[in-house]
Amino acid sequence: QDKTFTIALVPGLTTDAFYITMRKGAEAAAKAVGAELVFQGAPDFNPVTQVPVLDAIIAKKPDAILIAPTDKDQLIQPLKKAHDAGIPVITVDTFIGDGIYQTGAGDAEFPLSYIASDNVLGGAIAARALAKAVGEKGKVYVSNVKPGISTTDQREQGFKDEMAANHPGIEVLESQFNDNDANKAASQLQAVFARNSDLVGVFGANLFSALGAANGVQQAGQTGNIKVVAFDAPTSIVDNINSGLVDVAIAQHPAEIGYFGVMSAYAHLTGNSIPTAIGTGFTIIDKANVADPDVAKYIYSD
Amino acid sequence: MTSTVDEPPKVDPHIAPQADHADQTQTLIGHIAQLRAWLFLGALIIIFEIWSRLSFGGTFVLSPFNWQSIAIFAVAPLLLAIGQTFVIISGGIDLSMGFIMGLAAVVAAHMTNLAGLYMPLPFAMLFGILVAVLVATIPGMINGLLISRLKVPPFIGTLGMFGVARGTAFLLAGGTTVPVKNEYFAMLGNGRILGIPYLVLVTAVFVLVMHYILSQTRFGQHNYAIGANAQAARRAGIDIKGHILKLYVLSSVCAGLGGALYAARFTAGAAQAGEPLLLDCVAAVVIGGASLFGGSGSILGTVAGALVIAVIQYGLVFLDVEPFWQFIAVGVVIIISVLIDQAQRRFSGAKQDE
Amino acid sequence: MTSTVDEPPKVDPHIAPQADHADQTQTLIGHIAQLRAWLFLGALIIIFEIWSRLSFGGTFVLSPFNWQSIAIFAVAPLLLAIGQTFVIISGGIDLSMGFIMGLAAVVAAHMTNLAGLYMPLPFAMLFGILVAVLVATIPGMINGLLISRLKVPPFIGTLGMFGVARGTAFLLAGGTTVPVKNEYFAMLGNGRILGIPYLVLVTAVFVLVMHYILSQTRFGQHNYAIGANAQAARRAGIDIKGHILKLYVLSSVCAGLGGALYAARFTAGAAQAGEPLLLDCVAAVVIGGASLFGGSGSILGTVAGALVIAVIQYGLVFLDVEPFWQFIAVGVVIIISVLIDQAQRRFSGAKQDE
Amino acid sequence: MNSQTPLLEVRNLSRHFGAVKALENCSLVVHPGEVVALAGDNGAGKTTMIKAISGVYAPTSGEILIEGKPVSFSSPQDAREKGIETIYQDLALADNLTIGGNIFLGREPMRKAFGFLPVIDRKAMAEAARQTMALLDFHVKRLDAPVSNFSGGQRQAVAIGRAVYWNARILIMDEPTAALGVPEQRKVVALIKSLKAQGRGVVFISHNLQDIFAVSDRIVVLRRGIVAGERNINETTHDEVVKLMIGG
Amino acid sequence: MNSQTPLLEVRNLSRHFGAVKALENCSLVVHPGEVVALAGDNGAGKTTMIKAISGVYAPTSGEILIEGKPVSFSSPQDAREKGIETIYQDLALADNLTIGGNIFLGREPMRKAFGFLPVIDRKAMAEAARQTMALLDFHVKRLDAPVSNFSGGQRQAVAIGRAVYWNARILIMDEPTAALGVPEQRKVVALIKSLKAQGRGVVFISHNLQDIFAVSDRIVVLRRGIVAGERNINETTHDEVVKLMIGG
Ligand SMILES: Nc1ncnc2c1ncn2[C@@H]1O[C@H](COP(=O)(O)OP(=O)(O)OP(=O)(O)O)[C@@H](O)[C@H]1O
Ligand SMILES: Nc1ncnc2c1ncn2[C@@H]1O[C@H](COP(=O)(O)OP(=O)(O)OP(=O)(O)O)[C@@H](O)[C@H]1O
Ligand SMILES: [Mg+2]
Ligand SMILES: [Mg+2]
Repeated sequence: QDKTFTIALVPGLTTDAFYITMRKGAEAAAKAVGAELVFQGAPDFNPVTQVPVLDAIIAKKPDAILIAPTDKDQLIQPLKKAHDAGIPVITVDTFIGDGIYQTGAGDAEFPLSYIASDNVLGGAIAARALAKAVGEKGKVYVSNVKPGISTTDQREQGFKDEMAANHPGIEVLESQFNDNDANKAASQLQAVFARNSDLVGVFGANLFSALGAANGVQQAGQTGNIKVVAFDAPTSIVDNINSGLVDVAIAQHPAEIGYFGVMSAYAHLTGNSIPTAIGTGFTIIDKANVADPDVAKYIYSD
Repeated sequence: MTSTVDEPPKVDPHIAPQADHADQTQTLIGHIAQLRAWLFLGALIIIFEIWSRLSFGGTFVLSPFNWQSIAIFAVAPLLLAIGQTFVIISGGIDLSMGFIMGLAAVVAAHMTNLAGLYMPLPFAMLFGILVAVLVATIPGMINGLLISRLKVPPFIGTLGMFGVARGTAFLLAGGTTVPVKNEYFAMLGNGRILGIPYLVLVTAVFVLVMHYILSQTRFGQHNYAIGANAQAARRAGIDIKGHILKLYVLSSVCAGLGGALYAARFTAGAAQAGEPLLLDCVAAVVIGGASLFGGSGSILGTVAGALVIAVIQYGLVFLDVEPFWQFIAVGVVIIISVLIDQAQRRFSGAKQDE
Repeated sequence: MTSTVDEPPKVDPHIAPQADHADQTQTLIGHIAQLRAWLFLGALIIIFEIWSRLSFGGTFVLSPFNWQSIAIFAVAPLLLAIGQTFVIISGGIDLSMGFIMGLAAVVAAHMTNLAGLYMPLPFAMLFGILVAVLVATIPGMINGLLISRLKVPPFIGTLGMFGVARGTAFLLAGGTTVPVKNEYFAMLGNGRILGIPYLVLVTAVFVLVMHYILSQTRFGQHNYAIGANAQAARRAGIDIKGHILKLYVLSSVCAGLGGALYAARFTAGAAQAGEPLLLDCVAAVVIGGASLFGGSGSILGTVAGALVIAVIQYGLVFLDVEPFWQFIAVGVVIIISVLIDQAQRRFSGAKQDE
Repeated sequence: MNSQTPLLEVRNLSRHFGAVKALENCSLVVHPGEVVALAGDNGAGKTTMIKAISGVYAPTSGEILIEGKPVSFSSPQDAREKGIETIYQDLALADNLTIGGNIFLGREPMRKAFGFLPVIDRKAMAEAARQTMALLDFHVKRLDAPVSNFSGGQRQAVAIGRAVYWNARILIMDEPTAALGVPEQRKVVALIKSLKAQGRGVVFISHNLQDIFAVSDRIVVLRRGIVAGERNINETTHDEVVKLMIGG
Repeated sequence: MNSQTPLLEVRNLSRHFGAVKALENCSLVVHPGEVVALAGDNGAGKTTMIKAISGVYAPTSGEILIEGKPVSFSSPQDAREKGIETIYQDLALADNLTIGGNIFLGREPMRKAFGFLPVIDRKAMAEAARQTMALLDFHVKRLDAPVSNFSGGQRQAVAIGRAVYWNARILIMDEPTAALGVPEQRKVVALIKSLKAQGRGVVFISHNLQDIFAVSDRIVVLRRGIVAGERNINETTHDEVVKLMIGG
């Protein structure tokens, strides 16, 4: 085929290493198949700012849209517009409806595929890693960005559910919201620790929550005593793991998500059928394996 | 930034004198100043059109889809900006509008669902919207009382309410989004008539009413007077306390309507619905010709200001500018929008030196 | 909210006359007004202490750990608030500080790493900090020029720069965080001497210097005059354009230092480092006794304001308040902080009626 | 002085600002058709007195009676409703409004647009503004310009015009002629005389003894917050008044 | 008029605001030791003229010469540096500063704290404020109160005090006595006489013809932006001046 397909990728927000890495994977795939990638998003993880971007993308009638919907309910109608215009939609990282597509039932099953590492599962994996690191007992809490962000909300959910179900020795304290401010996240860790001297671990549900919580542990002089599990793995995480600030990082595979996203879209456009869900999995990074090139390749943005 | 009653005289730099012996010229220049934001909007559209044709050979301005999208996009920030226009003209500011909008969105969603159990869906929808707007007036009333009676500066009073409304909205929403199950509500949010989305129609009517209130009623006239010189207004016998109370209720009604329409459009209420709109809505008012010192501004200017912001943000995506460069471009365009004002002022011979 | 040169006279409601025939009393009342934010801080701490003892039998205020944590927490918002204090007293506002801070953090990280290749690490660190602060002055200079020469209102000029600095910072950072590899830098950010974190020491010295500049130099005196009546200041022969330029450079230096220290503390630069601090830093200034209309405010007040915010946010976590209720509590406390001001004013016999 | 009930009576009024006793036990009576001058050095308390009468300041103590009935104004609105119009020394104009807008501030005339929609009648306001200003010999063309465009004296005239327009029973004027040109000063003096002839009461503050002697029936002299003396105008001289002011 | 180089000369000055010709081809000369009164009806252009001289407004056209040398002020700062001090009709005080702060605004005295650290010398400012105000017969105690606490006349005195303090060669006063009490008015008149005796030049705007005739050597009358006439004071009368003003 000699037509160059244009594939749009709309991230949850543009100012996040996770999505920037996803873009790199997508670009690699686009290059491989000779498609053109358009990357456009909003600065906030919020439907109110994401939908206009989506509209502008639809206006240009790309051949396919990959999108990380900022809400599972609120993006249904806006995405339907794309679907109605005949543009295939694939959701990446997050989903609409219940994430089960092409069933012919309900009004949110029209996307072709959901390609992601499930955030709920990610939270559960983080819970397991933290439980193991702290020896299955003690107090932990979730350091989270702000309420209303579906990805981080799901990670928190997965974390709490897993702890409740399978780790009876662990008490999960109230979550704390830091407004994506590492400084506030650090202070919150210190406050939680000042109140609970038996705090043994914290799960940072996104980059700055983890970065801040890790610094809070350091400021509190508890490095090694309070375990830090971080979600996402930007380059700075390597140093943090090496220096012992962060004990475990749960790396999603954004580059893979982007890569598979474009590949799936291309496959669909060229008349092939694609699976309705592709899980990309996680990599658990800690001091023991951080130097391993097989692991290091999942560190974002290289 | 306060409209407490002991505000002393001040003259706004934006109503720089443009005197004239001939009434005609005076009026003309006055109108051009009002039109400035619209002129800028026109220039912006022309530039985008040229850019669009050069860069990918398509049209920007002639696509009805683009205009529908931009109009829908502008609805929420515009509704907030309308309320903010009144507040800013009075010399105040309302930082809490974004979360009052979120609160209203959550309430609208809950109430529509709840009412749907007891009455026909169209009525349930109306009931939900009504209750949402009514609930929104509560924080507005508290803002107004704090500012008028207890003389809390508007920035602080509404910043406090920012937190209170935020917390309340998230508590009501249980920290998540509240989906609405009401097909009429969804239709209101996404349907259109003759190609014009209902949302845009509702907003247009609302804007007209607000324009009437600001430009043709005593309430509006007093709002300008209070913003220019609260002391003079008080001495003239205007009930400033009552006015300010109404003012913040009015702005929360705008936010409440914004929240209800948000819930209709996204068929879900979310506490964070209005969070990203705060700076944009104030910027729309200022680009529309108001001064944060109070005393000047207009609804029509604000409409242009809101459209300027919507057109830039939509247009830059449409023109496929890199996201980080978009930040820069939006910033530059905002500055230029006001520079034009300055140039025009100089040209029209307004006093420059002092 | 503008400090362009054609600002007309205005009197700030916050410097409500508190006249007195006896000089002594006058001065005393004046000082109490200045101390208000500190008094509120004291009250807040006492309440938290009682609450803490009642709810779980432990102390809040007697724990040095708590104070170290709060002090470190307050560093970044305080640095921004110090710059903002100058700007707000002059009648302006600087919305771009947060992203100038982010820009500086990214530059500090890159430059420290780069310099580390060519010079000993301690020098590389100093070089990185220096370059970061210098780079930060560029947007400050542009802000100053826009506002003083081109008479762009500060809200719009700095909102534009908000976008420009944001875009630039993200471009430089490649959208991600930039890790710093320099142990001395990390030590600066996290080490302490006699239990006092270096960051807090550096900030304390900086605050003292800024207090000196605001309260004891001509620059400071002129800043107050411009905020109260830019016209009068101009007629008195003050070079307002030059002053405003320096002012916004000063505020960007504060942001630049904040960014460099951020990079030191987190051993990484991030473009979004200062984004969440905008409202907090303005709130600190206003709680500290400044008016957004300009003409009043002080560094010592701002320090108290920043501590009030830090103490509430830290204390509510310490006291185990539910997250959504924290939003509400912070809002309520912010409002109360100013209500006390009003009560004190009434009590001290300042004019109330007009 | 005559024996009918006074239009306005102020009894033992005090007003303190913190420790500053701006006014201490001051009394004042104005009968219908009477012009009472309030004189005194700078800072004597004249402005404070009239602000207390017109509801701007709440008195610290003392009583105000209108036509024999005690009143207590909690705002200037109350005072205006009782027929008291005031021209303030510091003007108090809304600089962004037109002359008409200022004259009618708080009492804007309305008309029905399209037969049903109430809107502010700006034409009526402009016309009234033109007429009122003409009464003071100001012939303004720029009726749709904000008052910030006008000169010091022109603005003063707007303030006078506003007070005059509303046909108050009691007119209080704080240095109304201070910024006015010579012909306008004369016009204001003539105006006060005609108000007097209509049986209204006028309180007139001025530092210009000539003007005071030209229009007043009685003069009350304040000194450092107390009443230093009260004289019928035809029983006193410039020199005596000055002596009262400076406390000779 | 005499033949030495004038201290200040204004040649064919015009200043327009948009279409408003506030000033059109006006000229004015002030010699050392001369007091020139600028008179005219409200809106005649007096304030505009002196604002052009003191660097507040850039003239639309025309020339200003100081001691025979053409100058072009781009700001009031330039004018102050050439020895021109101005009292503005609309005062222009920084209301949040003390009297001393206002007098010294832009030229604050410094001292060294701890022998090395330059700080503003607030004590010296307060002392100078006290003395300067005493010169005008104002005996202020509250030297650390912001000027917003003072009465209209007291504030006027601060503005006069500032201009006087700096020993300007040329003093421009826009209705300086308008808000002042009788004794203070006399004090200002005496002050102007002493400035004159010291060989300074004074431009004096007033609507009070008595004051004008008491202190001026010459009177320049403006009418609607043009010079309607110029008279030596001892060759004219009140009536002639009024006629010039209103264009009889
Ligand atoms: N709001 C205020 N706060 C404190 N002191 C005040 C206030 N208003 C007036 N004063 C003081 O009260 C006294 C009386 O002031 P007032 O304005 O009544 O004088 P006045 O007689 O009108 O003088 P002038 O002729 O100068 O206008 C003065 O000493 C003044 O400084
Ligand atoms: N900034 C301005 N913008 C527009 N018109 C102005 C401005 N300043 C003054 N004018 C107009 O210029 C003319 C002259 O004003 P100016 O203030 O010089 O008068 P004046 O002689 O000082 O009068 P007064 O005795 O009332 O103070 C007036 O018609 C006035 O309305
Ligand atoms: Mg007075
Ligand atoms: Mg004048």
